[in-house]
Amino acid sequence: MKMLVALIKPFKLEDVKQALFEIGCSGLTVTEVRGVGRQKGHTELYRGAEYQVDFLPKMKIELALPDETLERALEVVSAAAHTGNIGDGKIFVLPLEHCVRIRTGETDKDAL
Amino acid sequence: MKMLVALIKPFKLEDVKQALFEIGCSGLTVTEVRGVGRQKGHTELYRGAEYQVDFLPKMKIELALPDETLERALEVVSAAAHTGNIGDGKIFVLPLEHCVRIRTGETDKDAL
Amino acid sequence: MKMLVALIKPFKLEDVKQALFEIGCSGLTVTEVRGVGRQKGHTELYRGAEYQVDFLPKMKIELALPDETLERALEVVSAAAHTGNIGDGKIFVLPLEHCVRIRTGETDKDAL
Amino acid sequence: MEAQDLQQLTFALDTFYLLVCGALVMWMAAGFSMLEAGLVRAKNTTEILTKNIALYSIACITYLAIGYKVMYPDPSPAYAADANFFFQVVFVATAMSIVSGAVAERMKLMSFLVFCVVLSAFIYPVQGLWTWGGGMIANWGFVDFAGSSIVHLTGASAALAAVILLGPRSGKYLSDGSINALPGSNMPLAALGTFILWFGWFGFNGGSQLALGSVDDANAIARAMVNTNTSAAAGTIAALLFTKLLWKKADLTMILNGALAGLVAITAQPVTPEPWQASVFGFVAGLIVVLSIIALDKLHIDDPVGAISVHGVVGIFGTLVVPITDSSASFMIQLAGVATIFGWVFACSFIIWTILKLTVGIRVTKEQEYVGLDQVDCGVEAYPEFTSQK
Amino acid sequence: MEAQDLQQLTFALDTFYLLVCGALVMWMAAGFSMLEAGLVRAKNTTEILTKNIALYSIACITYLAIGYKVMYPDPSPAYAADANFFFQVVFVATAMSIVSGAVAERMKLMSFLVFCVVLSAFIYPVQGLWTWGGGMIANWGFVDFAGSSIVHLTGASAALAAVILLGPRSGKYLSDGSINALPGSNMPLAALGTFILWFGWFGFNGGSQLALGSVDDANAIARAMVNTNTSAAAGTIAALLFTKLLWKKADLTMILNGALAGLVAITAQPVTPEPWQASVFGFVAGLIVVLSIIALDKLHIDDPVGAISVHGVVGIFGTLVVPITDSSASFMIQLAGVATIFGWVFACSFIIWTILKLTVGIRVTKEQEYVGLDQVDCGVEAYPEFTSQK
Amino acid sequence: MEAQDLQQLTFALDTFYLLVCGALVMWMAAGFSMLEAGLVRAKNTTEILTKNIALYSIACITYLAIGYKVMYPDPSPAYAADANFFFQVVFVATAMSIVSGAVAERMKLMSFLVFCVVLSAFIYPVQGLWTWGGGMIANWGFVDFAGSSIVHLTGASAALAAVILLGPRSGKYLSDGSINALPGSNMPLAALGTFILWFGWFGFNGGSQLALGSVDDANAIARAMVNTNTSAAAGTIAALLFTKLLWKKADLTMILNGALAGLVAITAQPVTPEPWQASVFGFVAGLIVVLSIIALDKLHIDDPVGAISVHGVVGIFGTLVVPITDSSASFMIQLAGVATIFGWVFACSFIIWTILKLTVGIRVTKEQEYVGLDQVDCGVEAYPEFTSQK
Ligand SMILES: Nc1ncnc2c1ncn2[C@@H]1O[C@H](COP(=O)(O)OP(=O)(O)O)[C@@H](O)[C@H]1O
Ligand SMILES: Nc1ncnc2c1ncn2[C@@H]1O[C@H](COP(=O)(O)OP(=O)(O)O)[C@@H](O)[C@H]1O
Ligand SMILES: Nc1ncnc2c1ncn2[C@@H]1O[C@H](COP(=O)(O)OP(=O)(O)O)[C@@H](O)[C@H]1O
Repeated sequence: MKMLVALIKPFKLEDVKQALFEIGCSGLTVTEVRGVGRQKGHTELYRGAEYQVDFLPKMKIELALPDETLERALEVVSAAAHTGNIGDGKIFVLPLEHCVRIRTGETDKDAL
Repeated sequence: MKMLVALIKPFKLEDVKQALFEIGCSGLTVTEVRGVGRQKGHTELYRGAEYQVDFLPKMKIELALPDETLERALEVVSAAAHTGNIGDGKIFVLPLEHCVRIRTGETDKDAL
Repeated sequence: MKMLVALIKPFKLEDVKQALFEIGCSGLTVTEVRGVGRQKGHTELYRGAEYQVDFLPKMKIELALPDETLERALEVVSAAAHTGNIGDGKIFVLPLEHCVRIRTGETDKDAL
Repeated sequence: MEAQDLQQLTFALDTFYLLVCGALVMWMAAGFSMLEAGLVRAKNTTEILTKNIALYSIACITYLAIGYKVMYPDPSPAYAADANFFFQVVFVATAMSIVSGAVAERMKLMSFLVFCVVLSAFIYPVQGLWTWGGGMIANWGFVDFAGSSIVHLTGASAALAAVILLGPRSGKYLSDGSINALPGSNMPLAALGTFILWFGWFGFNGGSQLALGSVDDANAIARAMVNTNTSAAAGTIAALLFTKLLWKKADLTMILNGALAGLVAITAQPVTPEPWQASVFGFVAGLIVVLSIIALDKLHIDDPVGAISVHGVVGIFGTLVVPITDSSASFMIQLAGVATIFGWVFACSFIIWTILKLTVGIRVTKEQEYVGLDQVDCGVEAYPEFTSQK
Repeated sequence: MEAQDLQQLTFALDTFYLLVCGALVMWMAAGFSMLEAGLVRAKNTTEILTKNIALYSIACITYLAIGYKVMYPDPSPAYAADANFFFQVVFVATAMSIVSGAVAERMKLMSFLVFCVVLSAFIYPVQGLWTWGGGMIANWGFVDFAGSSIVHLTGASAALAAVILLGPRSGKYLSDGSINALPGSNMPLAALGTFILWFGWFGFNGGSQLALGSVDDANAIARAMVNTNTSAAAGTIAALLFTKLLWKKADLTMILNGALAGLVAITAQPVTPEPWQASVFGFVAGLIVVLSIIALDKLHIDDPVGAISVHGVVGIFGTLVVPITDSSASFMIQLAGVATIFGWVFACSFIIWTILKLTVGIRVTKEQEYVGLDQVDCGVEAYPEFTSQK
Repeated sequence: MEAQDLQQLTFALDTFYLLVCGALVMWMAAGFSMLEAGLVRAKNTTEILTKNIALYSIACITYLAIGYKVMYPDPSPAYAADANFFFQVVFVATAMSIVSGAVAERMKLMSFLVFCVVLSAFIYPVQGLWTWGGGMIANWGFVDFAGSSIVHLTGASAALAAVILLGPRSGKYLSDGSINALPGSNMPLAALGTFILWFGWFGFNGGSQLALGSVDDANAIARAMVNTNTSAAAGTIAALLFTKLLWKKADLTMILNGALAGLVAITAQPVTPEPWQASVFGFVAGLIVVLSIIALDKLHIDDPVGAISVHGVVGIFGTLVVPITDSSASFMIQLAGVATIFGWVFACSFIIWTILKLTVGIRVTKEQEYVGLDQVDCGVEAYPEFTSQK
């Protein structure tokens, strides 16, 4: 199993979710995060003092999935989150050793 | 070492924390997240327009722990977070390679 | 590749970011989290009822990086986040299998 | 001709005075709304706002249709009849506003609004008939200038009956008997609400002289306003010092309650005390209210905003101290008046709430309470973009 | 000598009355600001606050310099001339405030403020000259006591022209034609704004009698205030019941619109109705406003705060029902007046907005709309510490 | 008999007028609270609310007990004595409110409140005795109608002394000398506060005529209110245009300061200017305040809300321009008055603050400043459910 972690532009969240559900994912978790990277922040101004806002709002999607779905998931997330502009984000894949569904006690692939 | 990641119902947080501390965990990290899954969201209404709130509030607990505690931790989290209703959440286990306590520079198991 | 996850005191964020950029990191992701650990919380008081606030605000930094930078990154994060007081936080290192830059489709080291 | 013009002018001035004061009392509805919205948790904020604007509206219409005629079968003021109604109608809304805070975060909106109709049409006007309407309690010689008992205790008595039947919010009192804090979500709103009430109270007490056009009346009104301000200030200071001594913290919400306690305490008789006496009354009220809130919490009577203590306990206090400065009042009669008003309102309210409880129900389910009344009764969050789950 | 003193006193009383009422109407500017700030998303909040305080200021200065002279070429009040100006100037600001809510979240700040100059200097005063200024519409026998049409419909007509040229907020209407909710960010502010408006409206309608110093005037003012309150209360209740029946939820923002609809409806003639009639008018207005908001949404006319429905549709309703209680008015003339005012204001506004659109532009870019007007026009967030990205 | 009745009515009207104006000035306390609560960071919000309601209360009680007798040894108004006190007492609270904003986010609550006692009992009343009390400065011919200097400069001078001794908030000025923005947490509250102050100012300036019952008085009051409104509007526009030109952004907090600057500037003499002159004074005040805030920041004098610039710098400006429209005033005497008031208040304040600093201390620790005053002094967060760590 893998843990897919995607950092995307916030307004792409709905599209990405849709795309993942279409290929059969049934659950995911989202966190509001802030990112720095190549995308430039912007300057705000308060009472004459300028200040730089480097950290830009991003959405982090965490999705546990069986190995065989990974390829497809990477594809659809990449496609759905793509705008072509800097700051589109990244997808990371981490190994996932074990999984439990709390309600039923099912484990691993049954629990996804 | 393992990184245990649990997604639970927010109002179970205190119980889960309690349970983990009882089996000897001394630290953990909590994030407010939103999840989609089998649990249905609800409909809100604003000036006559209905809209679906799919993303439900969940709490994410991250807990680094030595391999030998894993079994026990999975048990108590499962027990403490359990309500039997849909949406109780999931526990994921990821491999953890290395750990540092910033204050002292201790590493790995000593740092947990 | 590795995924470095650091939990630090919020007011150290700027320093840590600075330090990481100096050693060549070009992106990272930050989440506001709350942590329990050895650091004590504080008591608040509302209309005569005391209550304990156990969860303390922390910042979580997630940073994907190539293996060769890991050593250096651990050092600078440790140094920049250090105050010597309890609650300075932890750094975790997880294995990272794969990485994609959404904008360009580059993968792995090219995508960092 | 001259004399007649003069009379016209006096009529006009009195009318205008009553209208300005009435408008200020209407404005108190905003004060209650903000105070209560600040002291509940975010998930119940939209509902409490809805409740407040709805109760004000329902009280106004019901009192117009029924209550006013019950309370004043034959009003004949020396100024515009509509001005008289206007000043009276906003008072019943105040009484009802008091209830709303005490039952916050767990009562069904619609049951509350049904009660509002009964209170405005019947419970409040009947005791109002006995007192300001010139009925039996008035004939005893009971003095309650602007309504420490007639308005505030009335509201608090109805609230007490409701809270007893309703029970505390879940999670407020733990199984080991200890008290759990459920902090209010928005302190600036709570402070704003208190300031609005303080400001509006100048109309409440200042207007209750009901006539302006002579030197004596003008002096009485001016005195009433100075004393109102002084008593509130003293109540604020008392609560500040007391909480600071008790807990080493200046507990803002208690301090706000202290200010309101000062206002309620002086309401029964703001004209006869010297300002220094008003400051003593206010100071004591500020202490009483803190103690009362602590005591009710010990008794597991859960009143999220402190309404029963502020308007009930302090309302009684204010009514009972009238004889100290007003020689026309007697302690025993004040006591009898208080007891009668409390008995009447509490008994009626208890019956109505019980009927509601047994029929449509007065409390939301535990699940609904957990997700919050905003979602349940109103369908929309108060701060959709920035609350977190607590 | 006596008679002269009496005259002086009457002059003083009338002046004071107008000033108090004018100050209350000024306070309505705060009401519009809070209402609108509560109903927009967090990212547009600083901008709408800026817009509101700026439009009030610009309207005041422009009307002082130009508009007042256009509207009242020769004012000669029986009280202080400055009091007359004071009471008039706050009305034009009200009209302009109405526009600001309807175009929220997508219009360029500076283009809006340019339009504000034209409305205050020219569009509003010209129709004001025809009506309150004693011009042609007044001569027909048109009755609009405090401005259901002259102020509120005027604002709404200018708003409608703007909204048509501006288009809806992006994301409001989906490609399949369905309506997407863009919930307001702060319900307590929206409720506070409504309460402020309600309170301020006592000055708006109460002051429009323009004289206080006789029994008849005093009675008229008192009646106006009772009816204002009653109509608003009835509008609130109507919207509450209607949304509860329709959607099983007490929709707070609709209820707030219901209260405002009650206020607008009675504004054309608050003196002649009996209070029960006022409650009927208010009730119907509360139903109309909910229906109108739904209908405009169906037509994809995007008005984030419901200003066009509240002030325009209900403003027309209020003006047309005047003959029911006021025998001096006739339905046909009311209709003619409404049509003339709407035609004039809509046409002029449409032209001005079109010129602005073709020159400096009236709408921010899609990208700017996405990041929010606060960042674009003001450079600072409204709640920098607690908003999340939505 | 007639004449006497007429006198009674005049007495009543004057009393009522003073009471209404006094209530409006009391309401300004809410304005300062909201303005300051909006401009501090979330973690200091509960404390600043506590400070504001406490300072108002302490000022009222202290002035009642001591200050009033110092300032007016022998008041004999032609209207209710209590009305006179009422109108005076709210002014000292205003002066003290000014201090509270400037020292926000770093001062110990209790030290601040001790200073409040001294200012209300002694510092303010003594200069008040010299001016409005009929003392030496008044005898020179100094004109300060409603207190540009007597109230506003007084508050600002005490604030300046405090800020110098207190130092800037940590993190405000970086080691390289650059200025770091510490954005206020809640813009709608800041805007609301400004609107409340604007509204309340009609009482502040309108009431300072102190008599209403003649044509001349009524005209003077009406003029004062028009000018107050006009000057504020012009100040708003000036700050809007200036910040837009300077930074390409309409800086809301600067615009709010511009409005307040317009209000302060006209306060010294709102009666003699023509409205167009008032708009010029207000406009210039709006420019001055922006420049002054920038300049003080350059000097590393950290005033989170701009109180020293708004009330001090512009207060002086307002006092000095009186002779332009009021031939009874002379520039040199105005200057002498300003200097005396500033010297007296600054010197006394500096001494008191120094004593406090050396004894109980005036500044919280760095650690306490970091966690926020809410936790330190009040024990409760302002927005427990929705702030994030910043
Ligand atoms: N090395 C990294 N580790 C973790 N997150 C990263 C890393 N690099 C980028 N990110 C995340 O991805 C987001 C987008 O990256 P950015 O460099 O701005 O643009 P792009 O994805 O187009 O290269 C960042 O805001 C950050 O949240
Ligand atoms: N594949 C997944 N990857 C990541 N998080 C998941 C996944 N599936 C479910 N979750 C998380 O677990 C929560 C509960 O899942 P859900 O399917 O609603 O109920 P249950 O746990 O009872 O099966 C979700 O809200 C989401 O946060
Ligand atoms: N086992 C753990 N798993 C995950 N996070 C932890 C763990 N232990 C500590 N933390 C995080 O590190 C933070 C600091 O830990 P703490 O024990 O308070 O101090 P120190 O880092 O000085 O030992 C905690 O607030 C928590 O967020």
